[in-house]
Amino acid sequence: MAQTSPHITLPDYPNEIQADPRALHYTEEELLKMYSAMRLARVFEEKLAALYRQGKIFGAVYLGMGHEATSVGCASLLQKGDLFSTVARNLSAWFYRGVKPEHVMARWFGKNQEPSRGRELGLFLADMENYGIAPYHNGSMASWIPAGAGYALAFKLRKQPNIFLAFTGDGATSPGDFYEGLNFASIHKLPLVVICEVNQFAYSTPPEKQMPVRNVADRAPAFNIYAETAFGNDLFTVIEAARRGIEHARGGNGPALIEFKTFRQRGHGEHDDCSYVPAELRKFWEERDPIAMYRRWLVERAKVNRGMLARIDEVAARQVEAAVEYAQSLPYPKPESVTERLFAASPHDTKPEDRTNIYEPIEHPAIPSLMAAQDRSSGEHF
Amino acid sequence: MAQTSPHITLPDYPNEIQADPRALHYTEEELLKMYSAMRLARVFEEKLAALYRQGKIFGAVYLGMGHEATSVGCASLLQKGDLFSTVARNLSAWFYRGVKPEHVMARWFGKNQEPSRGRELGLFLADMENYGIAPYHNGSMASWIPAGAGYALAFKLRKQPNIFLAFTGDGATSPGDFYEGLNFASIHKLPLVVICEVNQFAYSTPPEKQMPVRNVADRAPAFNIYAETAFGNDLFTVIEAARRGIEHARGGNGPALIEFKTFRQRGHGEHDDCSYVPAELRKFWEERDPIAMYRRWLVERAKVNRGMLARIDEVAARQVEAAVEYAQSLPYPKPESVTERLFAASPHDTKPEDRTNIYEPIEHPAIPSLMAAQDRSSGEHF
Amino acid sequence: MANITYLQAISSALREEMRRDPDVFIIGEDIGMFGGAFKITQGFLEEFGPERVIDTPISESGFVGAACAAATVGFRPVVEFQFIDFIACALDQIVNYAAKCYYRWGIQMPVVFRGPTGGGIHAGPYHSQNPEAWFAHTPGLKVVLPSTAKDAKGLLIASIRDNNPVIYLENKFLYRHYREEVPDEEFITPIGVAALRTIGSDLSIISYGGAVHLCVEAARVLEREGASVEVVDLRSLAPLDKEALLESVKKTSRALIVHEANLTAGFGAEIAALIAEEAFEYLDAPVMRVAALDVPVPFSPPLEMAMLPSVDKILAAARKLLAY
Amino acid sequence: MANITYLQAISSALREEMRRDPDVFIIGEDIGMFGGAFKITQGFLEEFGPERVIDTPISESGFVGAACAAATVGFRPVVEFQFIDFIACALDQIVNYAAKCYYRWGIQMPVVFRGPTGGGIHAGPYHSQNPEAWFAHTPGLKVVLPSTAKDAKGLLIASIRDNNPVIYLENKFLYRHYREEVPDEEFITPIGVAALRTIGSDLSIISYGGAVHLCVEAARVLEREGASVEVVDLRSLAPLDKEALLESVKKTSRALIVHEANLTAGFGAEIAALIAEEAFEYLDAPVMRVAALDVPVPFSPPLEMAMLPSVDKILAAARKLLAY
Ligand SMILES: Cc1ncc(C[n+]2csc(CCOP(=O)(O)OP(=O)(O)O)c2C)c(N)n1
Ligand SMILES: Cc1ncc(C[n+]2csc(CCOP(=O)(O)OP(=O)(O)O)c2C)c(N)n1
Ligand SMILES: [Mg+2]
Ligand SMILES: [Mg+2]
Repeated sequence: MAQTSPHITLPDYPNEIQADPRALHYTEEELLKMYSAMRLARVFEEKLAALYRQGKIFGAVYLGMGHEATSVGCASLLQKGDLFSTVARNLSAWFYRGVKPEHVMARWFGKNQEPSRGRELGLFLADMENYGIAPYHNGSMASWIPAGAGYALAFKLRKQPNIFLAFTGDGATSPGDFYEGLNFASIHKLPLVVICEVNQFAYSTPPEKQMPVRNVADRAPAFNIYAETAFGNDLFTVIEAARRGIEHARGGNGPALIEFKTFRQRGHGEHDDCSYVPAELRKFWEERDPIAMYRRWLVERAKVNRGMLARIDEVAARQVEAAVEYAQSLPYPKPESVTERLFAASPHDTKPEDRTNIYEPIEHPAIPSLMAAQDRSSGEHF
Repeated sequence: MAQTSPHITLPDYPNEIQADPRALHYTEEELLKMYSAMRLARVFEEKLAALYRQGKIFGAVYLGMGHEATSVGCASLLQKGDLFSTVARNLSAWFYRGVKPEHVMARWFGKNQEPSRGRELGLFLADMENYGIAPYHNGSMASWIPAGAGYALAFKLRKQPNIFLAFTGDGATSPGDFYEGLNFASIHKLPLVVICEVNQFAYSTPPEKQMPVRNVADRAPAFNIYAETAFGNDLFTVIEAARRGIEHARGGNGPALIEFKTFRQRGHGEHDDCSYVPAELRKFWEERDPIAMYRRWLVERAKVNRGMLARIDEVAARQVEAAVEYAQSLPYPKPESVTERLFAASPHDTKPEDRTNIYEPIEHPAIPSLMAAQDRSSGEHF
Repeated sequence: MANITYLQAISSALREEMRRDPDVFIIGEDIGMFGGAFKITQGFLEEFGPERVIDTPISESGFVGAACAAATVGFRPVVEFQFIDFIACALDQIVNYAAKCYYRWGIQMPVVFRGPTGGGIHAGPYHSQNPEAWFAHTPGLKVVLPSTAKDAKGLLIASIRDNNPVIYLENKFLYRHYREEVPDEEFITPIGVAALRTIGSDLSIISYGGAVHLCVEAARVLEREGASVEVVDLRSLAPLDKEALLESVKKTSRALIVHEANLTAGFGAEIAALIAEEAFEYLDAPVMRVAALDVPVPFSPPLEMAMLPSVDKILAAARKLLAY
Repeated sequence: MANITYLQAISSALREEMRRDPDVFIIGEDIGMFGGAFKITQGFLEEFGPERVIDTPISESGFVGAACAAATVGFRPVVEFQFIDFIACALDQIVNYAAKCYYRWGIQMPVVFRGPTGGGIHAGPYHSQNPEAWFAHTPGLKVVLPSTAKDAKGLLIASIRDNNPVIYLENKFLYRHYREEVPDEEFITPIGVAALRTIGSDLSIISYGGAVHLCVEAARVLEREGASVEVVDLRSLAPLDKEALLESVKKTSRALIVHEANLTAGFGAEIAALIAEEAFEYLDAPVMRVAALDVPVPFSPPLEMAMLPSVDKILAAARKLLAY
């Protein structure tokens, strides 16, 4: 039925970061902050994989290894008041925003950690106050695009100079919500930036079975929005493309769709043997690991001292070990707590007085009849 | 919020049919068959409007006046085995396909007329055997695009040389189903032809509030499909554009999206006062009434004898009067029939014998436990 | 006090809340210049402007998701469905985003989903449905169904001020067929308190929404026949006023449940189950239900009337129970 | 006979029907080369080819609508939902196209919608839901929920051969945690016939789907305590085997209803309502229900276990009823 995936033709992406350090205006601290977040996420996820295999954590485990440049690069561009939403593979973006690894680990262990109190997977997080991470419904793919349009609408109604940045996957471009959300955002020229990480698969499905277009950006004309397609494993290529999209949206010109080609280095989840992943494809992308590329660039081009990086690596390793200890030391949520916090208190919640007199007769009941619809006395009915 | 509709700029569509009769290969009979269907629908709908105002028919009434060229033009291209679906404004397409006006009228009166037996509005019809009109769910806009993809899929699986033609409105291009249906159809290169009648409004909403693009055809790149935009009130322009789309689809090249600019001459429904319709817009389109244009062309360019047309007009008028008499003479469905035909009989419907021995013990019940998910004994669980 | 229709009561509640609270906005199809398919928001665009009266493309899932999001950052959106039937297109966002957000993250989502439900106007299978059971079965949603103009206003104001997602279901037959005296000033009808439409001691008829009117009419006929009937109007299904309905049943020992939605697995089953568990000792007769037949809502009036609950059907069941 | 898992039973039913009937095709996400998220269609692509094992983009509403249409022109599609939670995205096509087509036009639509339901594997709020009540409330749909490997096979074959839309709900915990002897040859389990999992005279426990296993376990404990318990497994909710469940209750005079979906307005309410109306005379005790708590399904195991029904919860309710 579907055209079978053509003999894969690999793009000609370089395996080195291109940017000239002198042309970039980053302090070493800024450069290392990005490296630390990427590195920490990588080590954290390697640990998660091990814990999963050991049966030490619950449920399924989904990892974002390979998405560190797209995640951190985009997160690094967020400004005060901006909000964003992440999908399954943006852990490094959380860390860049200051999310504590021990808190994430505690969630993976199902412990009593705010804000989810053990109700949601460690994979998901919503905390607008502390990190600008907006809630959405993490079940159905693309459900976050209408939500993103709603946050962007809120900014526009409040005349705030902010944007909403929504990470999304290639598979998540197929549901109707992707279309309805971007369509609404474009009609109202809302500051929504969709970052689409095309990591070669949606579970086991390759892009050519997912979409009739070569690039997700080819969808842009349907929405009349700004779009770009770029290499997602070169941190600075990501930053430049994302910046153009963000400036477009922040400038009041409507949504932007920035597509990054990258690779999901692990299975869809840790249970997935990836038998469907062509070896040459894997080889191509593993030679372009975003962290390795960045690390090489830092040492060889930006002349960052190796020792400094080694220390960051050590710190990351220790942080992850500490996170596991913290998680294990934390209590589980109390079973009784399961029914708490379902409804928020409201000003007019029922009080006993409300029941004092509930007799309110209906004098003239209205009863449908065969001819009801013909009664035009009170104007059109619809 | 939404950009307010700009001072309307009118297209430069001519108010005369352009085609040269000598260049067309129609017999007079074929030309008149098209005229008859258009004319009959017009008279029929004028009658419906009157019956509505007199409170003689039930519920709301939606009319397709102005859509006769798009409806009949496209219907005239259907071949044996092709299927199609209509929306609210394609009555003339039904008549062209041979649907009996008295049966349609009987449905509007809620009488016991097959196939709906009074269960569905006169507005809708599904009868594949007799007319090639496919069923879909007539509630939610665009629900028929996934259905259309399914019929096209059936043709492809059976290797039939047929196409599915789905009429749709401009507003119905916004729901996710429009996107999901066309996306699926394009990935599988299915013979689906979507005829989009842009009649300037979706209920009261103009296209510029409905979509961020100028033309519905601008959406085509998102699906990588064939698309055209054409004037929908010139019968032969419609036929030529639709023919190109149909040939594209029938040729195994995947879906086509053919957009026609036309005008909804009445309100969304007969209850609608149309206060929102700019006078100049109405004037422009009424000067381009598809039936008037075609009639003039028949007389002045195709040299069809006026008397012949006058007779067709009379016949149409008489058919409509007869349809009303037929409808009024028909009985209502019996109230008891309301619970009939909900489920189709199936080969294994329960028989008394099935209940003879229903004791089937479970020897080793499977009980979830805290640690269940960690049991990897039998391979990954998901 | 003014004598206004059920529809006007909904408009006035919306208008007053929008005047009072700048964070309230309305969003939906054709609600702006056109004033909505049923004209509930007539004049709102002129008064509140396009930033608070937001016309949308036909994209229920899209604008529901957007409204939910805006509700988590301080807005109080009121979403209009042109017909409630189309809420099926947005079900995922409602049951998975709106219903679960506060439970998962402690982030409030004050959003109201409102639209016309019900039949009796010969609108056919796609413009007559009553989906309340889907939502009453979804933890995290409040479900409100006013049966009078006064409640329509008081409950809508309460719904807009509620800090949770509220499904506010209007009965479209009542829009222009029911009118009564309604206070001009703002007032609140708390969500979760039932009303007694008649008081009686022989039989409890428990209902909600448009069907309450059939029950009141039936109660009158039965009074004339010498029976004393209590009609309990639940007004909301979540939260549910269990006390009120159980108290009534414990008093009368006979329960009849009536709703317009089709019978099987309708919300009436939940009420019957509660009674069968918590008022069992008090029952002198089986718990009965009158509801629409289990078929789509047919267009043709004789079929539609046969399908919908009616005063006669209620009377037949009530007489059985009273004679039991 | 072969000793196979619940999951293998589903695969074998699908495979046999596809071998027998060329009009059967399967459609869903990752069902081809990958064999499906749970590997139910492993090897199907190789055997039946891409024209009968159709991988789709992530578009539940789109491929459901397409499958429904194909079913009206002679095909018998089986639609896989990767997790049943995502059926919410396709609800409109299912309740408005599939459920109503035959009633409106007399055009048959033999289509099966199948997918994994239920919790107990710590998959969180979006991979653990039980939506059967939505569909049981929708006229025109059959709703089937096998609890054993044998039924999984027999009911799936019956569902595929049925001429109506069938919602076939699998319990994902049972996939690999339950195995039993299942006939190799084709056989049918008719839709609409309940099964007795234990036979008893003191108490009827009525259940369906995965929860039946909890009931059987509880029944055993109660037997040891000297009580004689009958476990009625409905196997399908629409059509519902009313006779079987009422017969059991009339015999035992005590009814406990158990399901995994959350309590309020769950299908258990319908069962309780039927009993309260049609077996009222026979009841010696209130009708009780044990079901999940009315909250989303939480991820953390202690919370999930507290939320879900359990053998202990069933025992507690059963003992109350037996002592009544
Ligand atoms: C509506 C819906 N259908 C199916 C799924 C099951 N599912 C979860 S993730 C996934 C693949 C997503 O692929 P993509 O968007 O490319 O993200 P990636 O996993 O590659 O990061 C699928 C099919 C879902 N979550 N939602
Ligand atoms: C999902 C959905 N939302 C809302 C409606 C209500 N509705 C019925 S027709 C209509 C306008 C349709 O406009 P268009 O597609 O342009 O068709 P036209 O009426 O102009 O022929 C609307 C909003 C609907 N039927 N379905
Ligand atoms: Mg992907
Ligand atoms: Mg239109």
